[in-house]
Amino acid sequence: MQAGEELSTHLRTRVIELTKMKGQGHKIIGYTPGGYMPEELLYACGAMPVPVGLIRGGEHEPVLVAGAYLPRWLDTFCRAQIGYKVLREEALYDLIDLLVVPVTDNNIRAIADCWNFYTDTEVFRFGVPHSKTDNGFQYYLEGINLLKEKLEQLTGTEITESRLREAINLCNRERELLSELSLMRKFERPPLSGRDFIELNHASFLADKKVMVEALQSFRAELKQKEAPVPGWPRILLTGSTLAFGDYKIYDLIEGAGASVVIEEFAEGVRHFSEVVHTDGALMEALADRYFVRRVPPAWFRPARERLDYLVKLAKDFNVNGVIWYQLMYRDSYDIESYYFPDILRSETGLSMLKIESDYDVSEIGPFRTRVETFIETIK
Amino acid sequence: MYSEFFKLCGFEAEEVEKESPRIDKAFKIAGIGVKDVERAEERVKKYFDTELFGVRQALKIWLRRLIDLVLAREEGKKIIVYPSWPPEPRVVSMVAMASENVFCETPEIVMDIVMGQIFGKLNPILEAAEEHGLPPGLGMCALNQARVGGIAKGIVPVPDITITTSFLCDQTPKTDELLYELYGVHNIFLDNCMDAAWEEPMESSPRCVSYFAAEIRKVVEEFEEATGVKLSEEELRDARVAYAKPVYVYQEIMGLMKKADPQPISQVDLGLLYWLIQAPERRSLQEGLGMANTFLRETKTRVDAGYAAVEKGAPKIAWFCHHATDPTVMHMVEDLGLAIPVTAVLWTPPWQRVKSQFTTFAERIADQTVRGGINRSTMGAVRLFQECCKEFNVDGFVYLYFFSCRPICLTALMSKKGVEDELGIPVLALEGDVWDTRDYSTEALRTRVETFAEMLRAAKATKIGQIM
Amino acid sequence: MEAMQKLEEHLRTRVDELTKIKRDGGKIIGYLPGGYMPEELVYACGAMPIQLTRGGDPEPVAISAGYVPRFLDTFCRSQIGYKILGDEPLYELIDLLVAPVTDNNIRAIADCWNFYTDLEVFRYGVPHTKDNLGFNYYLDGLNLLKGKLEGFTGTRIEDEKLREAIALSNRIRELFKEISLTRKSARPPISSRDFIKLNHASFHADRSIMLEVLESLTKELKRREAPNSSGPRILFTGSTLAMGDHKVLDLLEASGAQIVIECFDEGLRDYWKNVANNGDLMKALADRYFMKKVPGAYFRPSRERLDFILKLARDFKVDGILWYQLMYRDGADIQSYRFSQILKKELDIPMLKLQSDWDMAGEIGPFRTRIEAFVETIGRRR
Amino acid sequence: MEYTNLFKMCGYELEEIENERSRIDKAFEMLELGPKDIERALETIPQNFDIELAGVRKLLGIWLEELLDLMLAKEEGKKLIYGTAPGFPCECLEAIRVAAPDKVYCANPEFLLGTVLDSLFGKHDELVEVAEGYGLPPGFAHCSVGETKLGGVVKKYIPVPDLAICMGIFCDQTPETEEMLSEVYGFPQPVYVDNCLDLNWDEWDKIPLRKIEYLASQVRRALDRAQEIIGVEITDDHIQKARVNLFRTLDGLMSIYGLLENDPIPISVGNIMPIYYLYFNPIAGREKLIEACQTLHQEGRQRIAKGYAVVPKGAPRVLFTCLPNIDNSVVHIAEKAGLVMIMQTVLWPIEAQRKKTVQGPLLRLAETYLRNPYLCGYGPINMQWIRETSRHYNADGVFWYWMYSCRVQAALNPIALRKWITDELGLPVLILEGDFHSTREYSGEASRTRIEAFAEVLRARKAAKSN
Repeated sequence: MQAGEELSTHLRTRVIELTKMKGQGHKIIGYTPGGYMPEELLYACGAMPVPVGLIRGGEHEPVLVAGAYLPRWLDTFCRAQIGYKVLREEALYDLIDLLVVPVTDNNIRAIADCWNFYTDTEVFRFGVPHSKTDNGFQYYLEGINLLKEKLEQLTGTEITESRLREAINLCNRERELLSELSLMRKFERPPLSGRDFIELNHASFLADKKVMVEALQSFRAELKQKEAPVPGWPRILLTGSTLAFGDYKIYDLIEGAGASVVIEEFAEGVRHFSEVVHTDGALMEALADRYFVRRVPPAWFRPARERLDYLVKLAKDFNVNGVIWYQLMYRDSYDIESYYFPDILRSETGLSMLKIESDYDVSEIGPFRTRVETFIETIK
Repeated sequence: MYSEFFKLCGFEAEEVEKESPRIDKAFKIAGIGVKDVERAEERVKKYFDTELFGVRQALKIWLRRLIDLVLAREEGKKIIVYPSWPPEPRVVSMVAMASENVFCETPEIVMDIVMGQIFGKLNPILEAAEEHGLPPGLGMCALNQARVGGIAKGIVPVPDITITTSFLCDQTPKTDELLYELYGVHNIFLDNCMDAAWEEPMESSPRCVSYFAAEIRKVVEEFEEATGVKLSEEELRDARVAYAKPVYVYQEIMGLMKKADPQPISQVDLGLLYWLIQAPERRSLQEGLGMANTFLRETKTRVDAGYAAVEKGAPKIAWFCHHATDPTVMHMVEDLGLAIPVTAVLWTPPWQRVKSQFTTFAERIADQTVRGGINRSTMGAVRLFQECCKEFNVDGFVYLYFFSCRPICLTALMSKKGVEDELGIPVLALEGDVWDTRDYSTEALRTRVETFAEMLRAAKATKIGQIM
Repeated sequence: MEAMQKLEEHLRTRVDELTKIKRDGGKIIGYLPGGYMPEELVYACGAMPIQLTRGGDPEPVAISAGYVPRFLDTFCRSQIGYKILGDEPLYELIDLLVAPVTDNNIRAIADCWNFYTDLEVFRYGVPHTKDNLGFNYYLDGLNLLKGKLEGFTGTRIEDEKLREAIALSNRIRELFKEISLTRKSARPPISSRDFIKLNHASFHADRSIMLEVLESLTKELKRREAPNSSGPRILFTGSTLAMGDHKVLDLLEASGAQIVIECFDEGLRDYWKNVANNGDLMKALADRYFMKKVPGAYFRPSRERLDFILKLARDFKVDGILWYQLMYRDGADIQSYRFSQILKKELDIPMLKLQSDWDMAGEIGPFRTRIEAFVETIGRRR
Repeated sequence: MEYTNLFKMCGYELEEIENERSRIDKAFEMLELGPKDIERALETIPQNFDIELAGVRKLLGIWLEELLDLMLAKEEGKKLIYGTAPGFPCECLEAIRVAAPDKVYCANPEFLLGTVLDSLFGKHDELVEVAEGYGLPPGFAHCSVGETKLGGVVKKYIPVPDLAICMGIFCDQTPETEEMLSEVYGFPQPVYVDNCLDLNWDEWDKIPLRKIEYLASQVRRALDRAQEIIGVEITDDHIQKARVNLFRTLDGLMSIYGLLENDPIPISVGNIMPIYYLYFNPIAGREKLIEACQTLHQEGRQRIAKGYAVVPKGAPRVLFTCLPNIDNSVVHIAEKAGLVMIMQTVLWPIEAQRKKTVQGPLLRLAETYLRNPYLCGYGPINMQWIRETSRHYNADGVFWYWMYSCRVQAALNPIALRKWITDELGLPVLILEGDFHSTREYSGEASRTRIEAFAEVLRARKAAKSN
């Protein structure tokens, strides 16, 4: 696809661009995944967001190297982040002027603390409460207000109402387009594969927003007249804790076994596009409302049933044939839910679920392949 | 069959007499048979210093807590509440003291101390949990396993409510949600955010306090709503005092341990007191202070008598945390000739000793909880350990981290470096567990601690050598 | 047993002593395990040898991932881990590291210490075939080592001194052998745990004290009423048995089995053969340490080791063999496959192979299950 | 069975194919190669190699021809003598071949078989999977070359030789595997060429005589055994001739690498690997190989003249250690990501290697090997090596692709070297765990992200410099 070509050329030169922009005094702001960092604020003060962590994962060496800095009993992806930092293999990580960490759980906190302790990166934390209560909302709102101040002071640019509104509109546009593309996968023969979609989703974290929006528009156009390439394979809902950029093993295995991922639900790594920010009323409240209240919470919320019900809903809406639960080692919240969710799923939809737990280890591929293949067999 | 054993644990003959119907019932439910009692008797004799009246009192309270817990339902307790661990102890005390109708207990700690440390019978309970949603091999916290396993095995009754403390640990809330999914238990969550800035001063941030305070108020309201029990400000204050008193006594004992050479009493014995404080419950809140004072008195006497639980002049180390299930480890350390004046996690650093400036009870509690320490941030933990090692002027620090505890793992290697760099004393980071004996080999730990001890002795010797 | 207590008391203060010795100008010579470093030479020039023997802990292995690839033998990886953590006081005392290079895993230790520490490392090669070429090459190596030690300590290694050292080493080996052989009896008077502790101790304990301990222990054992031990008899073999690696030992004991004889390439002192203490001493050393020694799995051919294990299995009437090796020790790994087939042919007893990466929490569970099942089966066969 | 297209694709002339037909049929039957395999081959080869180039086609042809010779050697009345992977010192087998070309066929069968089945026929890992069931289980990092050999023996693809010379000069796994073959699978008890990797840290430019003599005597012993088998004396002249042969091949190989010094590069480095892997094999078609190199070199020059570019001009240029011989996906990913691999550090002769302290072909041979850092897997020489190559090629980084299951390369310790290279030379290093001879666990795909990110790091640095 032509749009694809343009986008990938843009992405290839992105690091150089950012390096130049940094040279011209732009601030590069890194942030950890989880969908609790309102990008809008960054754009509104002319800083460049670089999603740390989210953008890299799935490789074993950083995980191993992390062994020297952190016991191995924390989430694989979070361990990997300190690995990448010390390996200096990820150009983007070295551009970061400030790392913003919305603290969701101890695994994410580990990233912030390791960068604080072992590197000289400046880290800014704000907490994400674990219950959708009024206190919670207030606390989160305060959090992003503090972030706002921090950013203004760092960039020396005031985040005015109008610039913020502009940023929000841009981001909303991107979300709408992504969700349109995603919804196309409801068709019996989706016009784009799960892997295509997720790479697009990941690209949206790296690419320049305007370029991205254009790319998405032309994608949509192309897909509209495109004959669906994906055959009528069994349809999979893929869910789990983190789906990192580069961690496509699971997609390759599923598609290799003759099934297609038609919808994903992940706490970290993918851009959440189903809700937009309301632009009527006070904008900071609106952000908190979108990012904290209306966002489907991850497993470490208290309680977290909302997510499970959402999964059931997705399974029905996208009329899937099975659910694959792909999580990383030692992300305990997900482990525990994976014990009782299958029963809920079966009783609500009659579907069955396969759970896979990865430590980003190459030697996993063999066993995974067999398990995925047999699962696909059974749901055909 | 068990009267001897109960006498050993500080019961009077007639008390045993009087209690025996309850004991029989409870033991039957808990599956404690003759063999188990024999084993328990051996263990108590072997691991605890029953010469000490305090120890006997403590054992007595623990046994009663087990019995009360096991029988709570059939003895018609109206509302059964399980706070989770680590607790917000003041809130727990509040609930525990709230009403006769409310039975509030931390079952996992009772399982660990009584079924584990005393009866050596914990593994079946943990295995039960492994079949009920907390499988092995995934770094599942064995304390949570004890919580679920006790219920799954039918030893402890299904509670009506959990007060789920989720300000440090992410796994506890999930465990209680599991209880909700499996048994329909009502979860009340006490939440917080660990977002202290890296170099934030240990005096806590107002923002953090007010959020946590609000959470506490929420817990109280939800509790009142769910139970119809009202909690008056006075009761709350009383509860806080009831909790605080034994803590102060414990701190005094630590004060003695700090100065004493030789170490007068084994940390394993103190552990019995430690865990009572760590998991408050009506009975311990009423009888705990007396027992704590006994400990204090007896420790004083021993110091004066120069009694040596560890040889004189032994190198001193700070130990990370008391073992809940396994008395052998800390005994092993002391037998290897290392004095343990302090276990670092419960020690109260200066910035927690100051009187809170806040006015409402909730804020004061919140303030206490989020000041410094592990509950605050990684840097808070590092500072706590640095301060503790300074204060007790120890020669080394052993950070035995529970491999299945995310927040504890997280701080392990940074604390090691932090303390080594700041104080120039060696720190041994050990992977282990205090909730489960199945995951480590005491022999293997011995080798590591042994060499560590040698290192400390050598270091001490060289110091002296340089002086001379 | 008194002797054991005496030893433990000694070990408790040993690091302290060595620190003093070092402070008073004594030299501490560390060396890599494998049994190809004649400690006699070190003693003969008044220095103190210490073998790198520590192991069994998960942390050093984890730490090492930042310094050396994970596809090397676990023991060898962990050695740089200990150095980085500074956990092992003996290692901190070492002035010179002597590395008899046997295979790439062992070599990795030498290289890592060269690279990451400022310690001096002296290598000499151990050929992999027992023939004249090999013998001469090894002998050359020993002579270079001799020169190195003399230069390093400033003490010439006189024949007299060397002869004394050899005599003492021989005596200690004899005693170990005598003690080990007592375990042929139906009721072994000494447990494998004690024997291993004794053996490991001999790598850094004071020799004269070690000698006393062994002497009195042999007497004790004669007198001693052997504990009634009915459990199945196990031969315990593998690549490396490190000091502190108790996991399998614990599990075996817990399962009611008893180890009656050990055979490891590295970590344990080889006490079977002695040095002929006459004629050309260097030749004699090379003869004992290269030609007479039962070689490790990395030898070419390495059948001799397998035959030796079979012999031990017969002599000690074992009911089963536990093959305990560390992760990625390819030589041992490939050998184990052949051996299980030879074993079936030669004497039909079961073998259990365990491969450990010293991962405490992760391994104990599975190991327990497999060991219990194994002990049960051989229990039934008896 | 129809394989004409296949052989044409591999540079055969029609009549050659006709003359060979009976041999091909026999050999393919022995190797259980059927029509399906031919089809797959016709797809695989163009994916892996640039068959527009006549030179490349010839190279592939040599691989096939050698395999035929190997399969038929015995029934064509030749003695069969094997070396083992990694095949060093190659002069040893080459000398035997040179001594009696018509009496003996020498080979490292695992290379021939693995390369042809995998990179030509795309039968990935067939033999590896077999071996996993016969004593080299998965998950323990057993060398896939050894696995290929064991698999080949079990499947009876690899004929039992008259003599097996086990090259244990730096690898411990090969001897173990070889021993298993003789104990369990009826191979002859091997004769070993042994060596000790005991150079001291500061010894690296003065190799002690005793080491040279020891290795030399080991080689000589192997040759003596070979003499008994082939009944021809193997003299110093033969050894000298063998060395010359290898030098000539190396020249050919280096001339191709010379093409890559041009920016943009005219051919993909993926096409060079077949030469590298043939170079140290005792092949009968040595002269053909040298010819093929010349052809390829001319074609390269023509492309340069035309300004042909595999990767756009100005792309970052890196040194690399070695690359898979069975699967070029890594190369293609790298080149697509705009990363150019220009020189294989192993081949660069550093100062120290050019020194000669001994006389006579045998001793010289030994000395050359002991001076080869990669082979003696030895830190300091490696550092020297990378220092000199990176200077000479003015490289932007180092692409350290290593064979995870090789203990020598592990002991070489990429992690330590990376530290040194970044600290001392200020060059970025990408360490990639990989597998040269199997795609079972490490496919190129798996490392795509890391390679692309590395390319970005280098581009960013270049950009920063130019600013």
